[in-house]
Amino acid sequence: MTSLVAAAAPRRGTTGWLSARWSARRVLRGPVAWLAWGTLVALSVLVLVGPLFVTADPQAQDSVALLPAGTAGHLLGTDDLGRDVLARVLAGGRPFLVVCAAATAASALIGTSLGLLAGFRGGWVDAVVMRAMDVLLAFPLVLVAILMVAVLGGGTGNMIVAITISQAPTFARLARNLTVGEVSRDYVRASRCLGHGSWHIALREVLPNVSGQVLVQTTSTLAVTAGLSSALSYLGLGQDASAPDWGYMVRAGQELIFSNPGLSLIPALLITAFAVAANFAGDDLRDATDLGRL
Amino acid sequence: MAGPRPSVVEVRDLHVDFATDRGPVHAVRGIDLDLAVGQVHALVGESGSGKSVTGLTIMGLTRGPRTTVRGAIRYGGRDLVQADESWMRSLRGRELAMVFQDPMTSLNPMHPVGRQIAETLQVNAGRSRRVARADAVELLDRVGIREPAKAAARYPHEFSGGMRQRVVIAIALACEPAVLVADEPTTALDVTVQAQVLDLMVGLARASDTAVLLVTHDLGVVARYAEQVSVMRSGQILERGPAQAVLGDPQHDYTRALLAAIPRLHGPRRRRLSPVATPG
Amino acid sequence: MVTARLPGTVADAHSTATAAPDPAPAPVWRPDDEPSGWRSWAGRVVHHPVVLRLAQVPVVAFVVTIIVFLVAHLLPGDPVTQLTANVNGITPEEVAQLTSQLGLDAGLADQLRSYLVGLLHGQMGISFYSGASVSSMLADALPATVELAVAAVLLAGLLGIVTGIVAARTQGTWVDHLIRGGATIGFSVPWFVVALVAILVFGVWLGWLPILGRLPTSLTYEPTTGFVLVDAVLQGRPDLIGPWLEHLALPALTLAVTSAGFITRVTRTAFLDAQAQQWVRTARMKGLTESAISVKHVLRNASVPILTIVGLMFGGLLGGAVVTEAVFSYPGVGSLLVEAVTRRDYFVLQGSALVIALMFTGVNALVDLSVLAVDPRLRRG
Amino acid sequence: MSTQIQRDESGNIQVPGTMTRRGFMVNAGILGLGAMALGPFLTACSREAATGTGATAAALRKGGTLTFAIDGTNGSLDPAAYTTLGDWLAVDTICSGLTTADFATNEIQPSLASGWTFSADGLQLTLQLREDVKFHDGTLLTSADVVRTFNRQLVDGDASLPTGASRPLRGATARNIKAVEAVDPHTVRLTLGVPDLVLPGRLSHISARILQAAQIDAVGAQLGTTLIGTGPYKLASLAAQQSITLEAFPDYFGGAPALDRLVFQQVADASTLTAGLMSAQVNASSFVSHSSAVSLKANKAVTVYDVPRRVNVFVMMNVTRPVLADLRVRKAINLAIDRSQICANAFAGFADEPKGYALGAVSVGYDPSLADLSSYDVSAAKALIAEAGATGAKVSLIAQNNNWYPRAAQILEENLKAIGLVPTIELLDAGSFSGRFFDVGAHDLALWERNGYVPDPDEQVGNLLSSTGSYGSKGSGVATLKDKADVLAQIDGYLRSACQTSDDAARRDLYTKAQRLYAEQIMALAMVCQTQNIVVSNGASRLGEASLASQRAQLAQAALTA
Repeated sequence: MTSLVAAAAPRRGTTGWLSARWSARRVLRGPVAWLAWGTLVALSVLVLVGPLFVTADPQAQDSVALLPAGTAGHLLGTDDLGRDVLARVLAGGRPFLVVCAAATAASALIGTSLGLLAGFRGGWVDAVVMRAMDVLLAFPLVLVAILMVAVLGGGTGNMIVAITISQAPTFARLARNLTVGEVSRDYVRASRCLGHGSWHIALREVLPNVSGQVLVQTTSTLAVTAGLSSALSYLGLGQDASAPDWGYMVRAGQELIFSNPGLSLIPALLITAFAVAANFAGDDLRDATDLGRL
Repeated sequence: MAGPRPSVVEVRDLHVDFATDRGPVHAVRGIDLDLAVGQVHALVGESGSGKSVTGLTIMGLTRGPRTTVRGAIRYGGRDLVQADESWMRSLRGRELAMVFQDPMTSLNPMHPVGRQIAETLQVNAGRSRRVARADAVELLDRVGIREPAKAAARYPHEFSGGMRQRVVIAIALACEPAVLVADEPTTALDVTVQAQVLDLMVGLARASDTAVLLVTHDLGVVARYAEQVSVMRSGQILERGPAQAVLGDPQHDYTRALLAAIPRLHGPRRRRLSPVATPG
Repeated sequence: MVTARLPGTVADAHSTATAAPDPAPAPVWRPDDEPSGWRSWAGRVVHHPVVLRLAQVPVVAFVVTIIVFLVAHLLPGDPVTQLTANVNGITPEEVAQLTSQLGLDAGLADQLRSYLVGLLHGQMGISFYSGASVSSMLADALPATVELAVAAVLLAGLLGIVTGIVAARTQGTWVDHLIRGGATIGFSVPWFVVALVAILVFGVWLGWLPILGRLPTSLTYEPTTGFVLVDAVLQGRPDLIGPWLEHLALPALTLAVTSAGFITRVTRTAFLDAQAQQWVRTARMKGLTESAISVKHVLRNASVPILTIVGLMFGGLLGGAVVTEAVFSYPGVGSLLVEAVTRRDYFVLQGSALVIALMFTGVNALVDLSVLAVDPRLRRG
Repeated sequence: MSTQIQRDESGNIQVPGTMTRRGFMVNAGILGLGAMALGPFLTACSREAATGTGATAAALRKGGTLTFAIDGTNGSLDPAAYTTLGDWLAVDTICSGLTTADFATNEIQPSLASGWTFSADGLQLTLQLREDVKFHDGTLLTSADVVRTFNRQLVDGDASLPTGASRPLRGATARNIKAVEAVDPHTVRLTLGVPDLVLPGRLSHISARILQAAQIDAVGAQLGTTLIGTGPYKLASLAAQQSITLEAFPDYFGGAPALDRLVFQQVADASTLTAGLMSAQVNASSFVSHSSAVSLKANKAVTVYDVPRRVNVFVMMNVTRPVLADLRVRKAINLAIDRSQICANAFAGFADEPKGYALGAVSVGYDPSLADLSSYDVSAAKALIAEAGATGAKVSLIAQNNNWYPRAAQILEENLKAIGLVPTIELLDAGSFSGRFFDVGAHDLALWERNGYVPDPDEQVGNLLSSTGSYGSKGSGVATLKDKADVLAQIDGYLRSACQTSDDAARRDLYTKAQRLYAEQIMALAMVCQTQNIVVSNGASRLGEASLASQRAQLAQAALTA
């Protein structure tokens, strides 16, 4: 039942992520939050520490291929070139996490700052920036992907650029709409009266209030980039064939989905687990910064 | 103006507790209260004394999984605390009405003002859309808004704070309710507008014999409008009685301390006001 | 005596629509000089911001075309090498002759100018491979993409909004967690794993739904408008509709599952935000039931963010769900673009990129304008 | 959810069920159950499909629609322009050629031409036409149609050609036809530049499909959308990016076909094609990926045909690049390739190691004595590299990013590392790949394949080794080797005379000499294996699968099974 207490919760959080009130006690609330943070930590440990324990070389090929799981020395069996799947899954985690983290961070930084600029300055700056974002959004991702591969070569670096190109506009639109909302509020006018310069107001006043929503968008984008990496591999961008990330492994195992489903399914499950955990962790963070509902 | 009047609402030994993740909060700790026909009963106290919660509880708006309400609120021969939600819903708007503190957020920004008034007439007075719309314009005129026909089509963000509170009052008194709970109706307004709005509200209420519970922390407002007053602190009523008696000759030292905290126009300029000592 | 708060400026939350937010505070409301009712609403909306916003659509599409033209010609490899890949012992003169025949020997600037001039006259060039005109190829591919986009958005919208509201109404309970978990899984699973599972479960294992193409091969269908539903009515062919829906089911389902999650999240947050407003209490004070409050009051306020996300998604889908079309061999604009990129079929590539850009920015503009229309606060200025 | 995913004995994923809190259980349940259910279910459903009839007893049924999955269709079927393999299969079915090839026995058989004879000096070929052949519009075939069809591609500036026409007939007939004349309404004479006994075989090529003279002059460039031919099926409708629909032509000179309709449907995705075949929504295809063939073979409802392996897979070396200019380096690379692992893992066993260098076991001129040209000797290769001072040299290998290319490229990467080179693999989309492969300045090593559309050794050895062909000038750049000009001339001589003798034994000796000389003196072509296109059917039979293995369609007898 809707209770008064919920209705009385302040509409706009008074504290941004800078505030000290964001203490750990408020973060880990409820079983789902524990599971989410636990999975993220587990995956990071798996990826960073795992390879040390597994002796098999992820790139060592063997003429006898596609061994089923559990055979001697190959806990998860071998792939279509006789390489140890467990070693590849562990080795595949790092590039995948790097791509997701870097692309999400880059999109968030570039997109949010552009959005702040557009929302804050308004006028033709706003129109130009927003339409530039439209151009980026309307630009077919497949063309970007193939251009990257053909001209600059594949690899994680270009994957990060391609994903950033596709995700930054989302942040820009969000940040711009929020900033336009904030600019019309009294506290911005008040700080103008105090003689603060535009940049001071943007960074010290507007950004903290915008950052809560941006944080939520960041975790959703983390999930999107997780899915995008296999889509880009489908379009041919993930070219580090021999030292792949999870996204490429999902794509490479696709043709054997009927005979050896594990080759595609295991990386796909890990990607999904990562994405779901990232999202729930994001929700938990947002609630902790007192922007969310009880 | 004083003298016994039949009481419309009798509140007996009312307790309201909220369960929060930092332990239970006892907002109201056993109060008794009577509202008489056509009379203004002021409930005064500092913020956090539980006066607003009392008002909301009378309206039945403090129901929910985390709140427990004990005691009795008798109105129309039934105890509102025990009444089920559908009965309370039938009363709200028709016999029980409320005006809130912050006019800026009390109206739905997406609907024109006229439609929001007409809605309560349609729901509670069973009037057709067309009739309700016409009555809404007439109500806007009665609450003192110029060009009511044009104003009815306009949206809340196009009105000043004072104007919006007039609309909220129009909504509340549309069906001439028996009881009006006004929760600090003018605190958010500036002084000049405050007097006009209060005169309007109390005038309309008295005209329709409505019993008014006026929740406020402003003793000046109490002096000017209230017949009865109850002084409330941390969930309990310390003193009750006719307004002139309580203000003129306060029995309880907390009431005296409250009165002493008011700056005087004449009298020494530089004197510090004595702070009101609140218990731990 | 009265604890006067810092007097808040008179409510002048004047509009900050996409047009320049005028920093000078708007004057206090003056009842006499502004018309009210339907005429004023129409007058304000057709006013300045609309024209400005719609004018930006062709500009963006034009910029996209220029960039696509440059990128396409930047890619290594050209159509002539592909056309002659299988011709053994082709002499350089023959290659040069074919290159000039296709007009690729001219400088980039000339080719761009002639392409743009052609566009102004409505010619989008021809495919080097089939000689068919680009506009006719697009006329075939567009209806398929629009049908898929509409079906996917309806499915995703319905699924997303309903689950979003339920999650908001049951906030904090296990239902809320389940829905949010499901939504997150929806848009986190690598999309073509969803497609594969859909193909396996419904196509291979249960055999209920077709997994290929737009219509069964045993049916002859001569498009008049290209929209199967419309043609079925025009040509009096009700037998087309059943198979058409069957073929549309799996691709639309895959797209809906992977995008409904977003709508669920946005709806839930928007609903919770709207429900926490004070005016909801006023509505309750009027004695309205909870569901009446949700429908009449809360939904309208929550509609702005929902409209934005659904609009963005529809725009994206109109761009041709490239990969879903490839997996289900669904002949939309997306697969046309991918084939054209692989074959360096420049005119087809540029034509489809232009159409995708136009549709995408067009839908975005419509979303911005409908937000303007829905929220009265944004209308002025 | 613990990260250690176990598998049971049959390879199915086991997710440990440590379910604790209610919220956690609900979410993990979805993931856990999903994983546990999906693994075995996927393998199970690939074993016996829910639908599909037993294909063992091939009882045939009259009529019906056969759906044949192809890679793509551009919506234009014109023998004078190459668009997609799928489009060319349709051209093969709609039209007939003067001759046709039996891809199982390598023999060239009569088709529209009932017989042919060479003149004494071998410079003229006279063909007699059948007199009972009808076009799809009922008109009779005459020599005028043949002459107009040939001149349309051979004579420059013919108005009836579409803009993108690359006129493949000139390449297919080695630019050797000087004139085409009609002796009488049913006799045609071709005049050649140099004698070429392989010409009748070359006339079975897709670009030599006979069109109707009336339609050429009436419709010209638009002919691709309303193609009229003499084949078993006539063109009913065309939809670019979707399908090509053909209907039976009862008056076909080879007898009325069994099917009512034959539809070539575009199916771009490999796993969707496999699922389509399992669920019988696709009746046949020759575009199945090698790795999918393994799971299709395990499915009782599906038939995976055993067909001749004529497709050559090779690594072409660009001799103009400094790192590959040294013959010893090129020979070392040839010795370094682990062909057995590539055949087993990249092609899932559907390939043979090259015992006869550029000619497979099924081909005329196959000589197993050339097996030593493709031996695998890492230590010898390493020594040669060291001797040439190329240890640690950087070399790039380009390949396409679809089908079997990435797997083969990754094996080659390890093989090159093993002999001391530093390889970088570039997997490119088709457009970028052909752009860089046919540009002698833009690649070092290139992984490529050659599919001969006519089962004659000249289509493989003649093409790959001759210095005048497009591979010689652009792919390997051997034409630029000044110091080897005499060797190249000697090889070209062998290849030319091999086409001027009809005695198979003599042809084999000439090809063996040419290949051994090339391998020992030039070695710009490291043969990897001979593979096939995977031909699969479900609910269909008599598909002429031997020809489909080389992407040629002979579907006149095709029928659905009961």
